[in-house]
Amino acid sequence: MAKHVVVIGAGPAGLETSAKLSKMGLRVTLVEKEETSGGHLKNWHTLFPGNMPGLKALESIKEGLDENVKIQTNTQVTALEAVNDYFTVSGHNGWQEKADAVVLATGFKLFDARRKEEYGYGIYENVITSSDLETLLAKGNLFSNHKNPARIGFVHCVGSRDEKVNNLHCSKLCCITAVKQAVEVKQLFPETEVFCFYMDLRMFGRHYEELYKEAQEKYNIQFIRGRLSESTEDKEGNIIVKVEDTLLGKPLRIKTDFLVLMTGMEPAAGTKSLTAMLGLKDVSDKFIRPLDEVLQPNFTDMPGVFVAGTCSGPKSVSETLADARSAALAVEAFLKE
Amino acid sequence: MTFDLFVIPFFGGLLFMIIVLFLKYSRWIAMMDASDRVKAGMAFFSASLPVTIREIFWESLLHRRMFKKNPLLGFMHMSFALGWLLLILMGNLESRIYSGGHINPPYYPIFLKFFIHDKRVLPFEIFTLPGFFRFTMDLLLLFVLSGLGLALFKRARSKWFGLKRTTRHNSFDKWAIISLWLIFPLRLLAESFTAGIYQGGGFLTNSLGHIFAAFLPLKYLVYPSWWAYSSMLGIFFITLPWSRFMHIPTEIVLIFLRNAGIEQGKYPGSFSQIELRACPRCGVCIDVCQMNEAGLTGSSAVYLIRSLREKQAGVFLHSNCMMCGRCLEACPVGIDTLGLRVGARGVDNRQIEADFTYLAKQPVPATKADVVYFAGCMGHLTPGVKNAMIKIFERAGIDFNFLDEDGSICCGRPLKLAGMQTAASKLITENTKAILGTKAKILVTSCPICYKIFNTDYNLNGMQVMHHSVYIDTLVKEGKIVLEPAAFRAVYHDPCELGRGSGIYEQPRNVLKQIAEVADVAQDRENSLCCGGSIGDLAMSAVQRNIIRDGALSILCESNPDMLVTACPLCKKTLDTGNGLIVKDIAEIVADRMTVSIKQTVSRSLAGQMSV
Amino acid sequence: MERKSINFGYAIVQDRQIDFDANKHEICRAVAVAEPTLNLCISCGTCAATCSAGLFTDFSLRKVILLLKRGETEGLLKEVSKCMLCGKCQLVCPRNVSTRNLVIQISKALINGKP
Amino acid sequence: MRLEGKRLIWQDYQKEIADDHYFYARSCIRQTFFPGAEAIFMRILKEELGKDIHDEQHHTSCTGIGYHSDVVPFDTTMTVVARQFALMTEAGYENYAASCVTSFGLYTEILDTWNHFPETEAKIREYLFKATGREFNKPRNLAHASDIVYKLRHQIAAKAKYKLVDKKTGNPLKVVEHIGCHYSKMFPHKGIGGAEYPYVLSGMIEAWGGEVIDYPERRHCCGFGFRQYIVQANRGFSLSCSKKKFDSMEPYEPDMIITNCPGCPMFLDRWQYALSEMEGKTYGKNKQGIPVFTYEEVAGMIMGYDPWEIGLQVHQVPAEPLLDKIGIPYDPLQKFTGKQGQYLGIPESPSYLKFYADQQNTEVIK
Repeated sequence: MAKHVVVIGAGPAGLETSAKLSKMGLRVTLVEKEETSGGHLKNWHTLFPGNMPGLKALESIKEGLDENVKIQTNTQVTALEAVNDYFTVSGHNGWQEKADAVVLATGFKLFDARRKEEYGYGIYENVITSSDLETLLAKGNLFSNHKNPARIGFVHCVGSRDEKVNNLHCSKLCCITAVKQAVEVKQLFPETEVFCFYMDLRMFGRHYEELYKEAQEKYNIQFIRGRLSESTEDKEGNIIVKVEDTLLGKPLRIKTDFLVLMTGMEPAAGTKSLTAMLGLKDVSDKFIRPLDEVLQPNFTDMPGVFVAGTCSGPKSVSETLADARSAALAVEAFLKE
Repeated sequence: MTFDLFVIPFFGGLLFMIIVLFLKYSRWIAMMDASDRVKAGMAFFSASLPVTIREIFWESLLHRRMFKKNPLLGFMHMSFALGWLLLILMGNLESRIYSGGHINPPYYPIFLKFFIHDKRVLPFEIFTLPGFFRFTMDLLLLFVLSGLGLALFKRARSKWFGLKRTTRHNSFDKWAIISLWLIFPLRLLAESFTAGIYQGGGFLTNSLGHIFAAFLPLKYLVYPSWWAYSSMLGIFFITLPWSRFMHIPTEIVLIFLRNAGIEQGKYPGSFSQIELRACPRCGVCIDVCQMNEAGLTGSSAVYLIRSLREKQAGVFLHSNCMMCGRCLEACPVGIDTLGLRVGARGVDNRQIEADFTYLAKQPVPATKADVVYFAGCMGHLTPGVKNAMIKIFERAGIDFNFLDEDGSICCGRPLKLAGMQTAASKLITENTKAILGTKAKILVTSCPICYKIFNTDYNLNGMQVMHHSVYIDTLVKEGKIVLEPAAFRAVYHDPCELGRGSGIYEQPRNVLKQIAEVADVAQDRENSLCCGGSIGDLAMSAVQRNIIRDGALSILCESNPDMLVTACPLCKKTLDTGNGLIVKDIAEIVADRMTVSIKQTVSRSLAGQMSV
Repeated sequence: MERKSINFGYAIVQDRQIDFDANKHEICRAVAVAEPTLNLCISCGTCAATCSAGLFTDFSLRKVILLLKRGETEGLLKEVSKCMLCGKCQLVCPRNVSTRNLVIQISKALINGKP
Repeated sequence: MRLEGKRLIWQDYQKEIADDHYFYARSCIRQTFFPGAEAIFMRILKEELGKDIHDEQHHTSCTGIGYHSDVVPFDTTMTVVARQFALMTEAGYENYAASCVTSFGLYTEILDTWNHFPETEAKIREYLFKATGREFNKPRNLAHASDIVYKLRHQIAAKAKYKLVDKKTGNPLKVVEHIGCHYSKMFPHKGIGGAEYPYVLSGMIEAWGGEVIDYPERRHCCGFGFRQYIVQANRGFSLSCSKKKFDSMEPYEPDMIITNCPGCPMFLDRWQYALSEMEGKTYGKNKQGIPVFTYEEVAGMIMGYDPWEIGLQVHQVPAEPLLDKIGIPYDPLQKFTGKQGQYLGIPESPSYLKFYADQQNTEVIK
């Protein structure tokens, strides 16, 4: 009988790993705590580059699944034990499976912007997060009660590169997402002035710099180098932004109709709890540290336990999928031994 | 009979034109600087007058430069100018003889055949020179008509005339050219109809008259045809002062003033006004303009000039130009197209003030040397050139001061090209102080832009200014450096400011030929292409510059050379696209290929012995 | 009755803060129309580093562009007047900003923007 | 503004405040600036609410002004504070209540320092013992006096005669609350509601019937900032800070400002006069200014205490329009009389700020 792999987390990483494992002739059980699979991707309007809708990307990923992949939704993994040469994985609802190998694809959670109290998320009506914006874009009712916002600001690095919230790491995708969203807003509201408040612009991917240039050239999006110190609300509900224009060395005060906080990635609750459960090596950012970040990015300290996707650090969807395929190969190699 | 009503359109038009021209020219003369007016007055009595007359004959009548550009184009212009003038002169002579020598009204010779139908009966035609005027006048008319034929043909096949593009004209031009084109065919018809009735014409008009008489009621047509001829002349004269044909009288004035030593001032004045009207809008400048390649077809010199004349010049027109000087080189009238453009920019930028008070104190070099080297701003972006020059100076044993070793004060040429003359002169003052402070005898610069303005706008108390290519050529000739040939084939690119701008073509080639095989380039020397990097342009985008650069590169590399050599840091930077072609400055090649001369060997060994 | 203001020996301190909303942005807009590459600047400072004028005085085109974009136009005309227009910046600009025309257009817009 | 969002944050920033038996340390400057404030606090706690509060006669300055002006070294400061704690211990108290926000911040800082560096605490104990022979226990509970009033706000409301409500319209008064920087900006978890959206004064305003105004420059310092004020040349900066706040709150048309710090009410009040004299600019309706109160004064007002008994006559911005609005009676003739009923003289009237003492009344007093 074919060997059995339990994949924990049915986001893009879990789905892709499962599909590839199944193609390799293995039996797969994909456990998901939520009602449906897809993770954050199912709520994401479009991806960069190419502007493919999140749902469409998700469909393509799911096409790889076949009858060898059993999806167990609504199940929160509560115990994971190594017993001799196999693992037992148990869920909160009594579900239990034996597995020859386990893939952790528990992913990330978005930083809770409320933790940056001074930014006023949850307090000021017109402060939203990048994820809120993506949802509004997907629903097609962006700023529907506010026909022509005069000015919109994007705040980079919210919950990233900030030791005040215990996140030293860079979530790396927020920069390009901010530029992507700024362009999308500008396409919908050409008269709106759009400002990005950034510390560094990390345009590391293919076509990222090009989009940045397009944002400047075609859409006249303004980039102000300075981290948001605090925002306040005025009588009309506008958000007053205070940053230092670090390139001029002067504090700057600017009124925006909406402020979008580019929330970063943090390890998901499941990522943290499974790390603790398995006693995996911990690092300061709480993402799972692979056995070797350069050579063995999908192995962990524990033989038979693998990582795929953003549970081992922030990744774009394309990087996540590549990592998932790499994880599948690692699992196959391990089970052959 | 010496008068008929139909002469009124012609005569009225002629009078009108003369009055308008008189008013216009008087105003410009009045606007001139007093010194220029004196120069102009003196020119009537100086040696420049014969030069002026000769130039008017060669250029305004024979259109020598046009012939050089294209023989067909030259002939077309000559047939109109010379043919028409001869028709007038010959017509006058003819009318004198026929009318017994007394002074005739101006229209009389023009319409002579109307007033004297049958010349065969006149004694001169019978006895003195039988059939002379009949034949000559018909021949001259045919000469002019041949030009007209070519002009019509040019409309359809401009390429045969060496023109890829022709000028787009305004409505005054259209009225003027239609009337001009109709004048001579109508004259032919009027004279032929008259000859058809009275048999008084020459070989052309008589024959045509004979044919027309066979099927046309000539006696009803002859009088209207004279009316039509006169009317066309009238329309032409009335429209002339506002059309491009204003160039006919104005070019003569321009040649006179230019030979009198009058130049474009810092800002547009009456000389510019005259230059603007001396432009025939022939469109020769359009074809040579590389801006076309970048899709910037509307800012060629002819359009700038027309717009300036119509007081409609906008920023687009004057800023979109690399100031490469190709139009200046090509202009058959010799209009200072660059000067006009700089003037227009100056008017546009006149409110911009520069403040260079921060330059107040410049250190004077400590060492005394006969040579002072100025790398120029651009030279600092090509350290290879700078270092090559230092190596060359050292090898040649030249004691020199590196004036801008720690960075340059700009020479002022870029500001000048932007029309900001006052600002430029502030930099010129500062640099002059620094240069003169070195007490050197020769100023060597690596930058053709600096070189150009050092020559034109600096007063350096007789200090010799040399571009490094010229200086190297001198060093080689003097044997101070010896060059070792190498086996490669190079092409040489003439920088605009060095070549067309300063007339330095041969020295860099002389030097290069001692090292490499120098291949020909289809468009070189006066016709060389701009690299596209020009600081003369203000508005072009990088994409457009790249198109121009690639166009120039494709011509330069037609022979597939091993190396592209130039003598300008800006050209070098622009032409080096990183596509594998080696691009070097002449100084860099020289620095690489210097060997020790016998003289140097001897002197060094002597020095060695003495030290022992 | 109008009373004279009292001098207490100190005055209200001018805020260093850029008040973006109070600043006027017409001049920047005019420059962006005249020279659209204004928008391409990424404030890398290469222009200022190579600047011929910057060798002798405190002049930075990067800073001028930023001040213009923030609407901080007071004193800016005096600042741009330091430019020699030599064009070195244009040669080194990684974003192909038409720096020379930009300087001219900024000057013009500032002059035209004067009341 | 979503109040529920703020409430979520307020839940995170609650602290323990002792219920009774307070050792009270007064502020150096409040007794001069707003002499009624501390007296009202004692009176309400003792007389109205029956609390035990010890008004220590022998405590000194905490040295906060000197410490923040860089003229007193930290060791000295800690030793002086240790002496205050010794006085508390000797008096038999465990709950320390500071009247001054800067003192409160400084005590918090020192206790936190000792928590992290026990050897420092040991060293200070030694210093204190060598210098004075005293020993001390650290307070079991440290609170700012405003924390205590916050804790007792509903009890005060229950006994109050008036509410922060416009008598005519029945609408709540619009109240600006201003928290002293040293209250929670250094140690957010030691202040009610934290540093970004402090609740200590908002809670009182809500309980007493007013409506809290949140305006863009709410977080900004009043401008006191010791060094800024103490050096005359820097005073303009202090003034500019206050001006920034006034300009920002002006569109909300506030009826009053409540503060919990010694310096803030002083500067927010007096600078309105300075600004009007320097620039002719006045805030509030009818050039009357925006009255500024300490929270104790406001508590006294709603308890129905005589405005002149609680010291409202020493305010630069007159309190009368607000008293009228709430419906608190006062005798204008008594405003400039001393404790024994003697006439104290009327100050010169400001040029722009409205002055509530007409000639007729003063004649009567004379």
